[in-house]
Amino acid sequence: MIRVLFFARLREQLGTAALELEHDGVSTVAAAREALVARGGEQWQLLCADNIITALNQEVVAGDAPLQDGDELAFYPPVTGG
Amino acid sequence: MIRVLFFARLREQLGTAALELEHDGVSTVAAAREALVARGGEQWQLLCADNIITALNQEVVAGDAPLQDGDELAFYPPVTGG
Amino acid sequence: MTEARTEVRVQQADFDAGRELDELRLQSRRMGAIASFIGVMRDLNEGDSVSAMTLEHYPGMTEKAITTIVGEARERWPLGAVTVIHRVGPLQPQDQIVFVGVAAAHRGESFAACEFIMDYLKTRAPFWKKERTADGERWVEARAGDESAAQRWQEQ
Amino acid sequence: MTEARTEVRVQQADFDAGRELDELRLQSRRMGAIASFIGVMRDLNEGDSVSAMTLEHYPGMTEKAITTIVGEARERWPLGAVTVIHRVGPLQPQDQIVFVGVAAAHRGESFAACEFIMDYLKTRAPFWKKERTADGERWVEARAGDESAAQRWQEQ
Repeated sequence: MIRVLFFARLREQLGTAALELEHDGVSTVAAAREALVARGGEQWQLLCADNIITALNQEVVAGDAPLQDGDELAFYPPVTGG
Repeated sequence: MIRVLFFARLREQLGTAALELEHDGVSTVAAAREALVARGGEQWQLLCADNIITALNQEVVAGDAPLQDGDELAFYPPVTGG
Repeated sequence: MTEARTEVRVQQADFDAGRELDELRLQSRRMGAIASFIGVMRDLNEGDSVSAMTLEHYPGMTEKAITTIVGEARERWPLGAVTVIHRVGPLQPQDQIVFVGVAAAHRGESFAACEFIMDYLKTRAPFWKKERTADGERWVEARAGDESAAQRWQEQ
Repeated sequence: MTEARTEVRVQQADFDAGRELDELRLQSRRMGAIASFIGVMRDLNEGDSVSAMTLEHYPGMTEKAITTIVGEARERWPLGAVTVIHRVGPLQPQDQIVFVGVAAAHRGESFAACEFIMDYLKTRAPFWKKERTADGERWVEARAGDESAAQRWQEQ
């Protein structure tokens, strides 16, 4: 299983803070995004926006980063702290 | 009268923190310096060193700054605060 | 230089900047400079009056991201102790949001590292501000200026 | 912006940096950034161990020179409240020497102004350090690096 997290505006728009995704057939971050859109419907296209950041095990990664069972994958909008 | 002040290393080398100089015939900062050297002797050539700063009424000035009776004139080495 | 301390805290509670500065100062007898920054909640943003704010974060990753940023600063400049504190949860105007304090032997290094850490924290650490205005709540938009502030360190 | 407060103090007593920062922060609800600097006495200079220091100054002119420097900073950047405190008299290693705190709406301005004020204070304000080493007392030499740090602001 991949643990998937959503934050801030994205969390509110999707109405979901966290979910579990089967690891089978989801070998990269990009594949996880596609699986989430396929499963969630049109609203989940939000995950494909240019400015959405992906973090794998709490480090920012690109779409081709490989996923392993037990990974933590986060999607979030541009940060605004400080 | 011109009130003349010396600070830090210069004060110690001259053995003087402050003195009064007659205003008569001392129309500029440079003239005051010459008068002090003439009056004080060789040791006072220290006032002519390139790095000695002159302040007139607490503002840094060059040698051609005019002096008026009652002015406060200071000579001091490069500053090292902060 | 012996291993210098990095302290990173993400917390809901307020902090005492004076105590943090004293701790930075008393860590070493060799550090002549302490530069620090405090981010404060303003009551105005994008021309609108703001009455309150909530800071959301990604627990765990925030601390990790800030620690990485401080590590990058240490590769660029010789630094003494560094402290970064970032608050989360509900905030009011004039509340302290973030503290960055950097000790170094000389002031140029402490200033540069403190500004570097703030510029990177602003654009890399996963915090999000939601503010309350007369029209309701809204997520604060990221500023292009913050990204360019961070980018300029990569050109040096 | 309404007239912002400039506070300049030259004193023998120590200062409470936390209290100064609180005062800067609570002066305004529009200032989101407070950059500050504390200069600390090191126990090492020019490779020699330093056990104590005395700071001499030109009473009256120090305050005037610092106030002028803060005024020049205000011409360059829009600033909120500014506080500068410089100690004089006897000091020990780890003692605080100087505090510069600058409030501004945004952080870039507060950092730049704080560093500008320190660079100018170092090269323009009439203070002199005399330090005690194992070989006796000596006047601290001015650093060329401090002069070039101040000069770089004139090229911008």
